Amino acid sequence: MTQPTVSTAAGPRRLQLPSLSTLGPLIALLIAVIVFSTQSPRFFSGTNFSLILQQISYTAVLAIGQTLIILIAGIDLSIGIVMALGGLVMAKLATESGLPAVLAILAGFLTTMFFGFMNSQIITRLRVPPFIATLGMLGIVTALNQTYSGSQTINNLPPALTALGNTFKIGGTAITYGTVLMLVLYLIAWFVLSETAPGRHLYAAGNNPEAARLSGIPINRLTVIVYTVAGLIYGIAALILVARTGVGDPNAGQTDNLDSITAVVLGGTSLFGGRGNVLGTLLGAIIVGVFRNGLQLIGIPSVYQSLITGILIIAAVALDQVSRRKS
Amino acid sequence: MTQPTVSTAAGPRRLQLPSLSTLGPLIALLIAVIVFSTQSPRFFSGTNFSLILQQISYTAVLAIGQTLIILIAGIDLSIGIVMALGGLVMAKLATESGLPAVLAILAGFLTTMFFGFMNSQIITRLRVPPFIATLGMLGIVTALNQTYSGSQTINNLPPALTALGNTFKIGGTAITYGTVLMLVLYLIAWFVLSETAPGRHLYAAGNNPEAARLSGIPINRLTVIVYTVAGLIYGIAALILVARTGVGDPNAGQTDNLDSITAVVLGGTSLFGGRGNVLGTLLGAIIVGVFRNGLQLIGIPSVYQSLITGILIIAAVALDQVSRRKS
Amino acid sequence: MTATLTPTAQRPAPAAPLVMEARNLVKKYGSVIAMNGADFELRPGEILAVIGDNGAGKSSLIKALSGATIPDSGEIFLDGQPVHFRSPIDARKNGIETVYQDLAVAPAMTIAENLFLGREILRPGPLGKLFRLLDKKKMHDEAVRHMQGLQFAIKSMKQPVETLSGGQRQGVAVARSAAFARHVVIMDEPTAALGVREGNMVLDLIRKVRDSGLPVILISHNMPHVFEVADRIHVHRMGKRAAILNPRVISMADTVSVMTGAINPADLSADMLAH
Amino acid sequence: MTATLTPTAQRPAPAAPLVMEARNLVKKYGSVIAMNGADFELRPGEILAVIGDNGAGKSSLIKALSGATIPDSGEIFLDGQPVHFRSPIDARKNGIETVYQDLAVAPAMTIAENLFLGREILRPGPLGKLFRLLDKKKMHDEAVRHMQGLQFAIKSMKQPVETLSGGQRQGVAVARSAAFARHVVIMDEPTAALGVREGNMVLDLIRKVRDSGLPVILISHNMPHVFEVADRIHVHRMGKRAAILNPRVISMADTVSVMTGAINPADLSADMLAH
Amino acid sequence: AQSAQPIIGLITKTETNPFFVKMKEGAATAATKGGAKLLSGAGKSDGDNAGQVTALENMVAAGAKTVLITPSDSKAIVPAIAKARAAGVMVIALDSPTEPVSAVDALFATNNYKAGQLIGQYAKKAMGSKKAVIATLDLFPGQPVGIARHNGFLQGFGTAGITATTTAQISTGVACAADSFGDQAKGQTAMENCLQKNPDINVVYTINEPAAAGAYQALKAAGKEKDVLIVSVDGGCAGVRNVKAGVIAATSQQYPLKMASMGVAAGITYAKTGKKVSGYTDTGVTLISDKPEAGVTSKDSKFGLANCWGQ
Ligand SMILES: Nc1ncnc2c1ncn2[C@@H]1O[C@H](COP(=O)(O)OP(=O)(O)OP(=O)(O)O)[C@@H](O)[C@H]1O
Ligand SMILES: Nc1ncnc2c1ncn2[C@@H]1O[C@H](COP(=O)(O)OP(=O)(O)OP(=O)(O)O)[C@@H](O)[C@H]1O
Ligand SMILES: [Mg+2]
Ligand SMILES: [Mg+2]
Repeated sequence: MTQPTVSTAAGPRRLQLPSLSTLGPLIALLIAVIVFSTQSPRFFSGTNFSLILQQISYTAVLAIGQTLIILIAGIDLSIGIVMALGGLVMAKLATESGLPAVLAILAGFLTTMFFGFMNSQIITRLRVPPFIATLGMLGIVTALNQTYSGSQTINNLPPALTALGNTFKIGGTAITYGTVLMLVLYLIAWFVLSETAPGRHLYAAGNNPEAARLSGIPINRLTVIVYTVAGLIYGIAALILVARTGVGDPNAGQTDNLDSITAVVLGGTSLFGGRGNVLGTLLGAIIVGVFRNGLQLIGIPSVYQSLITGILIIAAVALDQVSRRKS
Repeated sequence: MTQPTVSTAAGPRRLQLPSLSTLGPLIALLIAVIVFSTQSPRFFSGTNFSLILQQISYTAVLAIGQTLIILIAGIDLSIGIVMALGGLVMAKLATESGLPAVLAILAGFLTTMFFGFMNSQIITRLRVPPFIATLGMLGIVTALNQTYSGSQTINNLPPALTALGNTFKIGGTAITYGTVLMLVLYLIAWFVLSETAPGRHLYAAGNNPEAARLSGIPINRLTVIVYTVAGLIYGIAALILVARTGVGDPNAGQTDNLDSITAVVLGGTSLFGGRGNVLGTLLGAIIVGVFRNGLQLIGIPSVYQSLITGILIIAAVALDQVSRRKS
Repeated sequence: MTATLTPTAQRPAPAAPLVMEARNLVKKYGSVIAMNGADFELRPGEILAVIGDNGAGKSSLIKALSGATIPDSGEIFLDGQPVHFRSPIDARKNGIETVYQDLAVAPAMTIAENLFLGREILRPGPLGKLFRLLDKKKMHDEAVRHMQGLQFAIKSMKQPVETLSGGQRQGVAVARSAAFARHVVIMDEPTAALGVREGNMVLDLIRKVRDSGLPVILISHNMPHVFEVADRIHVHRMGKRAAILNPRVISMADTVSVMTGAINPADLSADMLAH
Repeated sequence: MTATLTPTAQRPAPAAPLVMEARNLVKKYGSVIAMNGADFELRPGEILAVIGDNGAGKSSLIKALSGATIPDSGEIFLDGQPVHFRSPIDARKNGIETVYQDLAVAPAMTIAENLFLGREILRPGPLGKLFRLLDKKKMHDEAVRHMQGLQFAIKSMKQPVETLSGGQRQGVAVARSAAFARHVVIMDEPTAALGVREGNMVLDLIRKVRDSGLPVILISHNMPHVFEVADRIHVHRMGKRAAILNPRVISMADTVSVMTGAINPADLSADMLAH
Repeated sequence: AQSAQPIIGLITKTETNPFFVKMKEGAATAATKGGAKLLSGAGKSDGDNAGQVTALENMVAAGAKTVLITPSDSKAIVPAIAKARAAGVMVIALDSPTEPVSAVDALFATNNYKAGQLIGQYAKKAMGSKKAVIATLDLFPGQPVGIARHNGFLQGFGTAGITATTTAQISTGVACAADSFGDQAKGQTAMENCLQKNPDINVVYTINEPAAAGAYQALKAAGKEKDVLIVSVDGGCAGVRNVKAGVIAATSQQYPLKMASMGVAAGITYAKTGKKVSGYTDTGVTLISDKPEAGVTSKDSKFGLANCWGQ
């Protein structure tokens, strides 16, 4: 109703903040932090928070890629295993093949990008649904990992490969470069998604693929780009993981499929594509990390940790719905 | 273009056969059977096929529940663990508490139905997306399983609990009652989905929830029914599993989340809801079972089994697309 | 005591109690006010046209009347009784059938299935009652019958709705509401996508429904259509009712002027207004 | 040698080469034949109306012309050159803009975003060229400008399209095509959901586009609208072109008769036909 | 036509855990040498009993006369084994026993409880009179192997009331118990959180050597690697190298290759002579440490490397 002409009053806010859909999880996070702080004197400290960020760093980076993919209504079940392979390639080339660390890292990135690209080819050319395409890739890469590594963990990495695990201090709190890289990647992803044309195309492709196609958005090309960029992101996650653990591990990342999707959905992104926010994903990853850390710190036996985490995750999202119905 | 009036020539076919979307997997299955038969003399036999059906039986039954849920655009990640709990309840009550087997089984059914019902309540009342609701439930039930069982497997079950594992012979091939029950459940599910009003409502609710709501379909009630019925189906799966393995196992079903979803998607049902066919799911489950059995029989090392299975799954669905583009 | 005669032209007693009535409906979406104190009255056996600019709040009004949205405030009466529809199911239980503007159809399902969505024909006897078994043959035949009346070039009732042309899809939605209403039929722009011939068929259908005794609420931007069938015209403007016009007296041009705000309804002669 | 004069009324030389031409397009969906040897001609700077019954194959025709579907057989020419559009991107690269009947919009995205979907305004300089950074302010301002021309009661360009009324949504799609066309504008029932005032605005817009030199293909069921703006009328029937009519000569009633098959075009007088 | 070549099946808990991968390689080598055909299968994850049952059935269907299995669930696998044995197949448990042990023809295994005990005793001695603050990085809830090693460790360390048959995981005297899933990255996270919970931790028991490596990584980041004693189980080459490097103070070495080759040999014998093996053969567990403690028998890392599995 209102005025019959277009209002220009509300000029465009230049940068959009995370949508309301992450309000609930945010509140849940705050409540959890308060509870944990009262229950354990060691929870509320810069060192512990820095630790939590380190712990979630590689999963959170993976979840950036998963967010991009889910935004275009896809899904990636090969995310953890591809990361593991990337880390293996870096570690093996840098040690056994004696390649300079930079080249080894590059080769790792190329590897993960290659498998992201392959996923996209299976999806766009063979028209296999992403779930099946990436599930198949999970099986394939699992076998590659084991044969390539001989199921052996690779130790004694050159310092360049673990540089992201080094720390610097801010007010007495040691922070790893890996953590910083993760945060920077989130900022970049958020910026690209909300401020660039390809970012918006991604939303359109997930929201209404047919409309996007008719609007001249090259859906297939976009899909290829998204999965390949996601592959690059997995490579970065691999580097962070390798730096954090100091090894190349063929068995790494096995729980990261579910973990990364959890972070995405917890952050308010729709599994049906087109709606969501990558900063929400970061929040989702942090929530999981805080729950895990806090529950351990206050000494909950591990059996009950899964119980309480389950309840908290549901509560976080339910809270969101309650708060939204009120507004 | 054609006639300007409604053609009545093509009367309604009374029973719809599985749609074209399962043609590719069907072809893939046939090819696989032929290849395995030439590679192993023991593959192509009634006994082996009966074995495969036994092996997939409980996962295939679970996948019926998963199909119903995915058809209404939901998902269930608690499927395996709820089944495990159901089996535990049956086993524990029938042995330690000395309850008559029938009552123990009933209690198991009630348990799995209860958790299905709880899932639906979280989804409809708290408006938590199914992924999060059932992920939370997974954590909760995992803890319940461990505490209830003291992490102990329960042996020495009374014969009534394992009756479904007994066999009868058809032309020399021993078939378990569990297998028959699975096939019967598929027929029932297929019949209900295609021939009854609630079945069609389910498709409508997944295809266009808003239209379904406006058409007077009680979406929430339907959701509650679907998850609760799925719960009952998990209970039946639990009974089949218990009969097959002869134990109540708190760690059972851990891979069944992914396995059941794989069967559903492989069978041509859309993860976005509203499109698909439950007989396709059976086909999906059989394909996975045949691949596993055949690869093991022809002596492929287990590392390569995952590789080949990955390729085959992709190929099965890709074939479908190719065949469809041709037609 | 002396009986004072009220001139009937001034304040005519309604011929019959109102079938539907709404008072002061309000619905806000954030800062957008979709309904701003909307009133509404529907008489028995009439075709009431609801017209108004785009975004005037017509669809919002009928969504409130059909239970599809719950207004923030205001009252709705059915046959003089206050009702509180919490969902379309409530309205439908009261015999109110609606064609929604954005065509509430399930694209992957067939025409026959869409026609009977939510009220499938069940097999006679316990098979239907207990097991809710569909009578597919009957549904198909009925679907053919309903659609034949509207003469769309539809090949088979088993075509998924997503393969239909825009007009054909609208035909499905219209056929549906007409077939099932028991009390009130609400149609939100039922002829928008229809061709000339098909549009006339639907107007015929609307008249038939009216003649069978059911009142029809017709939302339309098509003035010729409105003037062809409407008994009264409810003009909606900026979220509320601006006037009720008598199409037998007022001209199409004046009606459009009222609708767009060029003419103040207060300036119209009394006979142009309906009550 | 003796020059023989051909009567111009009989076989007029086209004023200019055709902008778009299609010959014998066929498209089948299983047993449904959506196009059955359809021909099509568009002249420079004209408004060509395409009319026909529901399901006649109009949308199928323009989808083929705009690259949205690939016909099974037949040829399409743009400025006399054969073209093979594999996707809407190809057509758009050739300056062809289309409003699709089912409004190709992304519901969760804002009006401004939808207006510029697929051709966002980028920041000047390397920020835009290299990083494809959006110029959100400019997009917003442009969006306001485009939409203001059509006078919909839209509050903010940042409203998601899914919250708009049916007519407002259509307005977004129309504004979009008009703003970006460089060669041909195709509109599939652009005024179907529009009010009287808004419909007239869109007709004005169509005329403005034509006057700027671009030909417009207008599919519409609204005969008054067609007769108000069309230079020629292409009648589609049962999957092919049945006739091309001259709206300055033929009556609306006869046009409808041709469309519905009541009159055989061969029986029309020559001046009623356009070429 | 059946060739005379004996078919032997090997079913491991998972196909990716290096311990089982090595076991499989050992079996493959032994099979090739003995002219047997090896079929292999595995559960999808640790604890996937149903996957093992399926694999077992498939091996029998494939004509295997001997099946070697590392039971994921000591009790749950028993009925399936009984079925296989009833069909004339010799079933040998490797690495972990079934419950009851008599469910299989023979058991070639390490005693996980004993492996835990050894490092518990070692840790007790190494700590001497210093007050021990213990963290345990376990497998995950309800895993029998994890419970056996954990309880064995505590018993060896001196916690009262634990026996080899205790089925629940005891946490008396443990400052922080966390699950590592036997995974290095998760072990590291668990250790970090434990340190955060109690910075005084000075003894760390880990379920396996990858978890130990993770724990070390966390300790190093906290600057505590010198002050904390890490003990572990497995004896993989990577683990022994970590013993040598001082990362792990002591580890209980197992011999998966030995289990596998013994199993295959028994299978070949059975195929040729029809004679089954029986009973429990302890393939042995050896405490490996470069800082021996008096009263606890141990071998040095040189011995460990000479006998380790993996690379
Ligand atoms: N869910 C919603 N969220 C926000 N605004 C809404 C929503 N639904 C409707 N509106 C707004 O309410 C106003 C009235 O919309 P409504 O659909 O009732 O108009 P209408 O009269 O039916 O228009 P039309 O003739 O175009 O169909 C519009 O400005 C619209 O943008
Ligand atoms: N994807 C499809 N699959 C099957 N049939 C289709 C498909 N698309 C269109 N058709 C059929 O082709 C015919 C022509 O459809 P089209 O949309 O071109 O008609 P139209 O002239 O635009 O009609 P309207 O005026 O109702 O929009 C219809 O009978 C329709 O059912
Ligand atoms: Mg409307
Ligand atoms: Mg059309």
